[in-house]
Amino acid sequence: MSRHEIVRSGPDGAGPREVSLTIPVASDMEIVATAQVAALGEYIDMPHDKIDEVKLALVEACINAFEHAHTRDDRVHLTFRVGRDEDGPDFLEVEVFDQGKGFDHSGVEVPTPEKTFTGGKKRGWGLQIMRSLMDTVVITSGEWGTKILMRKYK
Amino acid sequence: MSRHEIVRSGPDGAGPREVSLTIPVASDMEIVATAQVAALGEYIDMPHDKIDEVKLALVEACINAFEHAHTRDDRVHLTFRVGRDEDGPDFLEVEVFDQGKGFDHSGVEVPTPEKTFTGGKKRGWGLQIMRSLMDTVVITSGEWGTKILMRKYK
Amino acid sequence: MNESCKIVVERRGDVAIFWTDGYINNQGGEEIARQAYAQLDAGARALILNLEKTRIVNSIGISILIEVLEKVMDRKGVLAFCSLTPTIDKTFRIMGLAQYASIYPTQDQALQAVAATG
Amino acid sequence: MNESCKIVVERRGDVAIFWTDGYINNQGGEEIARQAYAQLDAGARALILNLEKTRIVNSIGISILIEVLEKVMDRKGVLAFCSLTPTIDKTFRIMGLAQYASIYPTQDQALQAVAATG
Ligand SMILES: Nc1ncnc2c1ncn2[C@@H]1O[C@H](COP(=O)(O)OP(=O)(O)O)[C@@H](O)[C@H]1O
Ligand SMILES: Nc1ncnc2c1ncn2[C@@H]1O[C@H](COP(=O)(O)OP(=O)(O)O)[C@@H](O)[C@H]1O
Repeated sequence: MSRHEIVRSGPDGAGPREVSLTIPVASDMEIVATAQVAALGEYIDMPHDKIDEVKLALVEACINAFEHAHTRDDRVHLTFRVGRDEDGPDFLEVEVFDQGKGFDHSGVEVPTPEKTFTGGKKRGWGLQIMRSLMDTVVITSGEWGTKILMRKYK
Repeated sequence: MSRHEIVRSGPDGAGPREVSLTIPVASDMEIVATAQVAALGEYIDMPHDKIDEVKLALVEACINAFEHAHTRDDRVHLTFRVGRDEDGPDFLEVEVFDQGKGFDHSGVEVPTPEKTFTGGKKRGWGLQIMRSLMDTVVITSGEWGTKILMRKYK
Repeated sequence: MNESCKIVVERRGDVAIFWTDGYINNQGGEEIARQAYAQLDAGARALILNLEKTRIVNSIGISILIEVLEKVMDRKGVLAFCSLTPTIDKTFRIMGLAQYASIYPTQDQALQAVAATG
Repeated sequence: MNESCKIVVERRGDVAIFWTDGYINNQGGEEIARQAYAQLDAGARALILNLEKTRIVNSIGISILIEVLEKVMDRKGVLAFCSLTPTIDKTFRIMGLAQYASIYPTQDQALQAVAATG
């Protein structure tokens, strides 16, 4: 241990890192939250284009919680984790949890460019964007609210 | 309300904003936390040099909690608030809370450049730096831990 | 609060160039739409959106850009994008915006292509 | 993990220039100290620390820089800093580092001043 070592306890240098962030349901707070993606992405040396993809996926999950969830606590709870699968590359994981009304994601219509252009239904792309930009997306939802767990490898 | 307005509930556009962040006691997590200062500082258009000052004050408070507090939960709990005094300028407030052993800050010796250079005691500048860089610093501490509440006007 | 997108518009003949700066969400998208329709009403034939200084466009912002694109096509105009980040480019492709609007790496290339349609 | 400070050193005659990149904490400070002592041992008379790419130096980092400064002064050498952000400059003044080391706005000015002492 070096003479100026300051960290006395907690996970060791190579261990998992988890940071949790709670934001209010309010405009632009999703952008404030993306700062944490940038910080942790840089922490694991994730390429900037991938960091941008995680940021957009987070933005989409947050604005869904803002717009659709009708949260009981007027907040959205985010957890960010960096870690590594055995022998695998580092990953950045983002969990977006709202205490809202929940929804049945299997019942959500999958959007297509054709419906978007000729059908007049322009919205409905948030979940699709998350799935396209992240390596894994797991949605759990119920009366307790909604949890979106997304992971991207560096 | 505009047609695409998405925020249904929560504080209104001009209201206070509070974001809370929990970080593990682990090296470099204080830097990850500074990302939130940058994001909220930019949100209120705080000049970049002032944002840097708040970042360093936050870093000092975090490394104190990492090094001295011996926290029971291996975590440091941060709360960031942006707001405005009546008729006053916007401010950014940072609260650093650890569930550690606490300390008597009135008993902490005030450092001077002379003692630092001739006296051989190089450390002991953290609290002084916070007080110099922030507009207000309030320390409360006890057996429950320590809370540092710091504010800077933009 | 400076998260909101700033827009600068310059008219060059019948082409209007839009430079955006910042996050394009519902408000940013609507502001672009408002200014785009004003340019069309003022006789612009082609619109170029230079997104060089925008790093995030959310899906609501894109849905509004798609509305703008449809209006421009209704009027037999042209809408082109340039200087997209890889992530914005990818999202435009996912949502199909890239199938109906042209995307160019640089503003010069967009200007040349748009002039050729005039 | 890339929060840690990178250091590049270049020797020009009896002057060693250090460029730091990133956060200077205990580890970054110790790495600077290690390389500074190596330069002194290898005959360097003056050290210039260019902090242009460093935005944060914490108080532990500064306390180590003060140790380096004392060692340099013991050996009748010169230590100069340049290209500090306003916040780093302010912190160096608070802790008194500015009273014992010279701080210059640019590397050229630091080089000139250091040459004049040689
Ligand atoms: N956090 C959430 N809480 C409740 N309902 C949600 C949530 N996220 C998504 N939904 C539902 O899923 C639908 C599809 O969401 P999405 O794909 O993001 O498109 P959009 O938000 O544009 O409708 C929404 O219209 C909404 O009904
Ligand atoms: N969060 C904390 N918990 C317990 N003790 C603390 C805390 N913060 C500061 N202290 C005490 O106050 C002293 C002065 O702190 P500071 O001015 O930051 O200098 P330094 O950390 O270099 O000693 C520390 O040495 C420590 O004893």
